[in-house]
Amino acid sequence: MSAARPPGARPEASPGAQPEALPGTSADAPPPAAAPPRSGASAARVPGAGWRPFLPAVALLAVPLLLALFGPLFAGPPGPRGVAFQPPGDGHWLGTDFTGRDVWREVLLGGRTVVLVAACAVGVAYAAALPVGLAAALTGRRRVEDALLRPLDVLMAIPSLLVLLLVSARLTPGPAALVFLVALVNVPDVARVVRGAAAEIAARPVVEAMRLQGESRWRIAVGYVARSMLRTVAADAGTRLTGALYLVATASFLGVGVAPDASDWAVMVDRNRTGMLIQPWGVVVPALLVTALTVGVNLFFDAALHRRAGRAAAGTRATGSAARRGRPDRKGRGEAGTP
Amino acid sequence: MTGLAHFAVRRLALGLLQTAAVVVLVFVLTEALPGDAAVALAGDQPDPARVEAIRQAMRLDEPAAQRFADWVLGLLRGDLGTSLVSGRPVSSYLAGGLGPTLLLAGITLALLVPLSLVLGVAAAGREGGPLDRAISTVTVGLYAVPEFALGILLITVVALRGGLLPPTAVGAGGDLLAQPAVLVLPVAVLLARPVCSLSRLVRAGMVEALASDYVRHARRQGLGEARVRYAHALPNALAPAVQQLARTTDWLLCGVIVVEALFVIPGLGTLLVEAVAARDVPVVQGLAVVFGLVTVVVNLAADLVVHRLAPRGEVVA
Amino acid sequence: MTTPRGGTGVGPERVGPEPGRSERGEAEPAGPEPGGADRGPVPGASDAGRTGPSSKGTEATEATEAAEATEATEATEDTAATEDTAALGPAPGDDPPVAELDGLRVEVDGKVLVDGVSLRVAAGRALAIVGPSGSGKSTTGLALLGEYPAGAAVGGRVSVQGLPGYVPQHPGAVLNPVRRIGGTLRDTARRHLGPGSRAELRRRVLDAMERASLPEPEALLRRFPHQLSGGQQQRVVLAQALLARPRLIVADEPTTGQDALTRQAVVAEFAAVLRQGIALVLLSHDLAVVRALADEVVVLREGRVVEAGPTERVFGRPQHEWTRRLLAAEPRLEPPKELDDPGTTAPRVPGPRPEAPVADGAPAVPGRGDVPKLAAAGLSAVHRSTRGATAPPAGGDPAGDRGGDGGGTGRRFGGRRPTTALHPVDLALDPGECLALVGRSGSGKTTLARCLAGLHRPHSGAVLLDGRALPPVRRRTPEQLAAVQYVFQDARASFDEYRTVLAQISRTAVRLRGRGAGEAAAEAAEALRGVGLDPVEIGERLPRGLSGGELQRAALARALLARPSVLICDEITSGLDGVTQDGILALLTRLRERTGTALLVISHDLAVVGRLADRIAVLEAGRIVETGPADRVLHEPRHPFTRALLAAGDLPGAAD
Amino acid sequence: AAGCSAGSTSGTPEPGTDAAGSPRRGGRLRATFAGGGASETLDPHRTNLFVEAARAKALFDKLADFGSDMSPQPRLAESWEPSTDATRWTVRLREAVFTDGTPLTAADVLHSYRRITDPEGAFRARASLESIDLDASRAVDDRTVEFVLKHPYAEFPNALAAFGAYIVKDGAEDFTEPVGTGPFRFVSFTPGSSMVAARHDAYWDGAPYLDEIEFLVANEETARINALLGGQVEYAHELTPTTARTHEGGGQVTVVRLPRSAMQAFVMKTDRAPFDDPRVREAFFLIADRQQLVDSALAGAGEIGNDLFGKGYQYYADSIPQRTRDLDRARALLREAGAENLTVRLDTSEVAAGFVEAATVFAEQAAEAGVTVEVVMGNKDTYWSDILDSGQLCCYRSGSMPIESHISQRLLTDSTTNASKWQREDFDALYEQAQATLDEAARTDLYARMQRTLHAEGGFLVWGFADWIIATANNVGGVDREAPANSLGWARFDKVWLA
Ligand SMILES: Nc1ncnc2c1ncn2[C@@H]1O[C@H](COP(=O)(O)OP(=O)(O)OP(=O)(O)O)[C@@H](O)[C@H]1O
Ligand SMILES: Nc1ncnc2c1ncn2[C@@H]1O[C@H](COP(=O)(O)OP(=O)(O)OP(=O)(O)O)[C@@H](O)[C@H]1O
Ligand SMILES: [Mg+2]
Ligand SMILES: [Mg+2]
Ligand code: NI
Repeated sequence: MSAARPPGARPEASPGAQPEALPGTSADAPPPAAAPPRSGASAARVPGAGWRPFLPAVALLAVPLLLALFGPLFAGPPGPRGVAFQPPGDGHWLGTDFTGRDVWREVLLGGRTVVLVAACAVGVAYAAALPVGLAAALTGRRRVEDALLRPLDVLMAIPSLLVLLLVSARLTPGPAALVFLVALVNVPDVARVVRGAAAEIAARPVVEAMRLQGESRWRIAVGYVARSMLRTVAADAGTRLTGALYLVATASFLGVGVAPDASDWAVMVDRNRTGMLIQPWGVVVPALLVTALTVGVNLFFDAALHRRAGRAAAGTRATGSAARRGRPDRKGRGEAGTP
Repeated sequence: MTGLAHFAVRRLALGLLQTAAVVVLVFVLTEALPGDAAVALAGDQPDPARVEAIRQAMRLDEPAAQRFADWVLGLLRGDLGTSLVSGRPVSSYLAGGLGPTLLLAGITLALLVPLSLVLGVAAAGREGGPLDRAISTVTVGLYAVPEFALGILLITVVALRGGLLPPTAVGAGGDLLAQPAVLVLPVAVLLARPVCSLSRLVRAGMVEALASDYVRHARRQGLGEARVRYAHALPNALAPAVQQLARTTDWLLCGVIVVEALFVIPGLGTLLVEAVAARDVPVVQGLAVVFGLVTVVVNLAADLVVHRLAPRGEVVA
Repeated sequence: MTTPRGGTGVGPERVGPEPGRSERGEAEPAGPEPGGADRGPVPGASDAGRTGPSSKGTEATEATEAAEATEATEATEDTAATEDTAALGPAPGDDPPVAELDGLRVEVDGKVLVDGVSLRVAAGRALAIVGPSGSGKSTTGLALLGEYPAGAAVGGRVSVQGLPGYVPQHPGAVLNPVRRIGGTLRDTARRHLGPGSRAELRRRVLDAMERASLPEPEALLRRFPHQLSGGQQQRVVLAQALLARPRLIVADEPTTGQDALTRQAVVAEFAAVLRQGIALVLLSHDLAVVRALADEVVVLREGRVVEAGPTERVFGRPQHEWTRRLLAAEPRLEPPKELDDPGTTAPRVPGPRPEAPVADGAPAVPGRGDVPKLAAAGLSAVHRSTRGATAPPAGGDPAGDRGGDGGGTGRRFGGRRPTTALHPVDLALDPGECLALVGRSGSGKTTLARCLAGLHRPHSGAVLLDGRALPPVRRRTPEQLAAVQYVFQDARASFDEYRTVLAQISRTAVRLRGRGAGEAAAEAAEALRGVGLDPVEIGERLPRGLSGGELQRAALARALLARPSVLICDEITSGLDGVTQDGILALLTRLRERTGTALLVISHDLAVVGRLADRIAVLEAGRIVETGPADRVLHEPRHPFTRALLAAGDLPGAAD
Repeated sequence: AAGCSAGSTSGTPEPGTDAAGSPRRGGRLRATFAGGGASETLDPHRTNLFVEAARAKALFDKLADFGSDMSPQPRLAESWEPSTDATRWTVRLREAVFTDGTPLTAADVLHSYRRITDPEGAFRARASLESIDLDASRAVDDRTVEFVLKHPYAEFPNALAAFGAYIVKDGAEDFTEPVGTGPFRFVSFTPGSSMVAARHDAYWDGAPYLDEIEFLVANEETARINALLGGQVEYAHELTPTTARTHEGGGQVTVVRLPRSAMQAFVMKTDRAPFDDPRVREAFFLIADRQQLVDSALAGAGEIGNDLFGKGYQYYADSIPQRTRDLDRARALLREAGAENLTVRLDTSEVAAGFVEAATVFAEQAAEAGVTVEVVMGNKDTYWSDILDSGQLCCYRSGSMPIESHISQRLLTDSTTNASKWQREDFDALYEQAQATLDEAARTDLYARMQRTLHAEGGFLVWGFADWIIATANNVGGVDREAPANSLGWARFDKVWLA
């Protein structure tokens, strides 16, 4: 409401900011006497340019990623085993875990598998589900769509835990099996989400135009449809990654994948929970790392996409433009005002 | 009939097929599990003679195909069979577990949908802004905390330290509504994860939608911001979230196992785990039927909504 | 909210309309008003422009709020500042302007889109902005709404009272794809009517649709935007602008999608709007419409005003050379050629085509032996739609007697039947021939074209290329795809918003003609140049950086790159000024002559049709009602509908 | 008694019983156990889970039950008398009444035992009662039963105390509303959730203090302790050592550790490589660092073992010196056996608490002796039958039972669950001899001989005995603090009161 806003809040409206009005008819169209300065045409180009928007994400990601990458190098040899769930002290500065190992050493060792297996599983799930979901959205033929999606619905109708229980009993343990299993559970979901997101996009006239151009299905699907829903995919992948992390932990109990006492953050969180009240660090530290990792990944995606959108807007953001604008442009087009 | 009704009927028919496929698949997989009900029942006394006796008593010595056929015949008569372990009808098992699960799922969904919409929309309002970041960080952060940890945390802080709510539903049995207070914490834990995935999807769609021409045009009409966001932008942002919501049934049906265990709520999830552990095939099968049907219906509903949200889809040549 | 704004130091009463003046522009009375009655002086009318949004109470959004706040203040400042300048608009001392631009300058990435444009328009007056495609008309129009291209640096001052109504150049994009027309319109109505009764709301909506010449409004309400024809979409957006009852309407090419009859009605409606005291800023290539409506004209070129003044003066005694060129290039229906010379009417060798008797649904297929390039036999099409569809008319409707659209009209049978947009149609296209498809907006032209292009699955009948059946687009071979190319009516919707125009265009050459990427890019650049676009400047931009006419030409270039033997052009000149249009028509003519490409041209512009077509097929309600050599049809129409259409081609000379 | 281990002494709070004051009548005690879900039954002969055993104990009685040292104590049997060759046992019944008022008779006993041994039923206690020739056995009078055995069995009372050998009413087959001679009378039951029982005023051992007892099922350990902490129950069964440590001394609840309740072992299959070589077995005995295993896998809640079952029980050979870790000797033995760079597979599973931990800790210990131990996670639902015949080395646990039962079930050639494949005629003969010996001292001697053999070259690497941990509200009195799980004093609520 206008009255509620102090006028000072709108410096752009102040008369002083107006250029001298043009005398004479505009027919002459002389350039404005005081030509609006091409204020900093390239000073601050894109909204959210530079590394600033990435700062929180990178800060969050740095710790877990560095630990995952370099932790094992600093882990050193295993020290003597202590009593389980000893609180910090006594040479274990984060205490001991459920089998009396040093929590800090486990933390150092436990990042790689988490990051790798979960990332691979999500990657595989997407690799399998994205084409299916896109094809289903693009086919336009019910039969094909049904042929693609209904079998996945069947998989979906089996509770994922049951799938895990049932399949894990038949799998030879190992990281590959784990990736397979976690991907398997995620494929129907991803396919559906992709299909949902692509449904509207696939019906746009651009897609028809591309068909007329003879573009391959692949290129239409990936080059346009998938690209248009990148944000959705990123949002979904970001959360799915977290889900995958803990699925890895769950699966490890069922005898699939990493050993149940593996140095793995997610497994640590799960296994040390019994001691959560006497020795919280065995849970809290890996949980914080996982949280930092996933929050970081999500914020990173957000920032990257925001930046991309800003790039696509491809405009000069003149620093002075706001002051020169006739009306403050909050209405849309002018992302100009948004940092 | 209209196209949509055709679509629904066709899908329901397919749904029956799917349910059948689910049932067969579950049967095969359960059969393929190592061990059987007899072995599971024998536990740490796997005396081979005794196991054999149990097996005979359970008719497990008959071929799997025949047991399956018997079960299907029973199903056609509306009989879900009897539990191998207790000999009680499977339907009584399902009836017992369904109540708590439906109650939890219902309450969770009723809170989940508005909450995630509001959060998603609010976050998208100013992409990259402080509110957006705050919402993303909190929801994703909650998502990254495993539910048992969250559950234990809530129980410790709210129930045990604060004494505000009962820590578990022990003793409430199937009648949870008699003590609504016991539901608060389980629902809170159940909500934490889906709220994140849904609101993130809503946010993603909203960011795109808010940058679109039609939203800009809606604003030109002088529509209120809430109207623009919820009535004009949101429907365009919803399709993936709706699909994900459909998938939440899985979560609510069996992902709740931890919640059910932590709070002692004897729902379907618990039933499933126990039935699989006991290799109680008829009970697992009964659950598969229920899960199959629910999934078919929920997926169909989601597809119908998505269909409505992408009306242009029908013109594809 | 009626609180006068402090701090600006200017009495808000100076902004408002003079008391006593019938003012339809006051946007938001607190409650429902007696419809159509003289609204009389509005107390505190000065704030009228803000009443609406503010009355929404605290939930009024930042955006609207801020925008409005600025409008009003600036307007006040301006009145003083520009009183003495000879800005356009009513003479000084006359009514205060409803909208005013002062030295507008818009710059993106160092490119100046608009430079030093000043104009003002008062209540009840119409100002037209004309100029070649890409001259900055739309940019200027959007500036009146306070909108600029992303990342634009803006200079100058804009002041507008209230929220202007806006009819955008590309109506397709501004209609929410998942909302029904009814919902969209009702929203606008509710916003401007306040919490009125449902019935009242509905009445308003229907009234606005009526005024926007939308046929069968009841049925349309249940439809989604994609279920409307291009012209219908445009009229829906127009209805929206009318519903908002703004003080100013900015209409960007509001008649491009309309047939002559509808155009007439739309122009009449604009005239009525003006009489109600609403100001109009008209951005148009259609000089006839400008002449009919505008009080003043601003001629833009390359973002600068080259000439401005009262319409009669500018059009009557153009001073700037560009104005003269524009006027000279104004397309006109040419005088009849020799009707009895078969050679000129139809360039096909085997003598004059015996004309099919004019009858309802008469086939446009010539009775002859050789195989046409492209033929349609018994082609009919339906639109599957869930609701709001109408059943096919029971019999042939006499043309024009319903004043509504053709295709898909008829009684509603429970509203859930597929719409028959096209009754069985036969037509044939010889190499090098140009067939024009004319008819009312919504008569099924696009549907027919899409069937031919394979984008719409025909309900019956077949499409034949060189006598062989042509499958739907997904199953066409690259050769078949290349052979039949289609230029979309809504050019903007047919481009990928994430890739540069040149990159998109060149894919045609890559995919359909097997060119390497570099080679294709060079060819694409050549094609762009061919349609009058600078490949370096324009081609490297994303579609959103192109003006409407530029995109239309880019879309044409994309199709041409396939070297098609049949080119289907759906309203490809609607966004072009006379000069540019001349160039494009010449290009198409050359194409026909040089490569023997057959053309199927869909256009509402009879002048264009007259210049290009060998033959004309007239479509009415999904049926071909008349077909024949162009000159004959244009000058000796036989079907009453054709006659009505032709008669409507001319607009009354000027606004009252 | 062997006393408390290092682990359990650390914080044992002793106020317990005293805090609850002297016995008091009245009140309802809610006890929470892990359960079996919707498939639970009240059929006492189908007893399988702890909760079922506890419920059965509340509603029914056996003829005998085990005391804290696993020696049989008479319950419904007032006395028993063997014939000189130990093949004929005369059991005199107590004057007891069922909750419906009818007195206990010999017919009830015979019906119960016939039901248990019915091959169709596949009841768990059947194996224990197998030795009885029921056709030959008879009711001498209403309160006297004469059991005729198939072979001499000096420790026949062990069979009367067997897990699940409850006495039900003559003719009873349906247990939806069970009637027993137990201290409580059935009130209501929801499978997988709760059972309520009320005081049986005419109980032969004196009516319980409690008015009512409610058994509540909570499978998750956290839930059990939380319910206790939140005041939703007064008794929580089966807690982890970690939980015990968390709440011990906190004053909110009373933690009770029932010592020596669960034997923890690795079982070596003595019939196959590499463990068919006694030197390898001995090497493994020497590799284990028992204290570390107890500390790590049992979180200190237990005591170390000496490769023998039944520490502290009747007949346990505590004269055999405790074995300690000796890696040099282990390496030497392995070298001797030609088993250097040995790789063995160790099966483990989530089936019991501490298994996975024990396996990984042992794998590390073995590595120090140059032995590679591959830990393999098995399916927990089928673990026990999986390890029975296959594999080389596996994690093993046993609840408390008399040493005699341990031997007969696991260490004889025809034992049904002979996981270590210990099949030696001389050993079988020793056992038979012991069962034919009615003289207790002589029998003790025979048991010592058997145990010496097992200690030297058996297949059980018994590294520890875990405490069984329960917790009660501070107002609960009368909880037996010495009784191992499955013994008479465990989960016994008729002597418990609420202050
Ligand atoms: N974002 C942008 N970046 C760079 N140039 C732009 C951008 N948007 C528009 N232009 C250019 O500005 C010029 C003016 O565009 P505008 O849309 O105002 O033209 P127009 O007069 O409406 O043309 P038409 O009649 O074809 O619609 C065009 O040449 C266009 O290419
Ligand atoms: N998907 C659809 N569902 C239902 N009706 C449709 C659909 N698409 C178009 N129509 C209707 O079919 C008729 C023919 O539409 P078409 O687009 O072919 O008209 P047109 O002749 O191209 O009109 P214009 O000149 O306005 O572009 C119109 O009345 C339109 O409302
Ligand atoms: Mg334009
Ligand atoms: Mg059209
Ligand atoms: Ni039908």
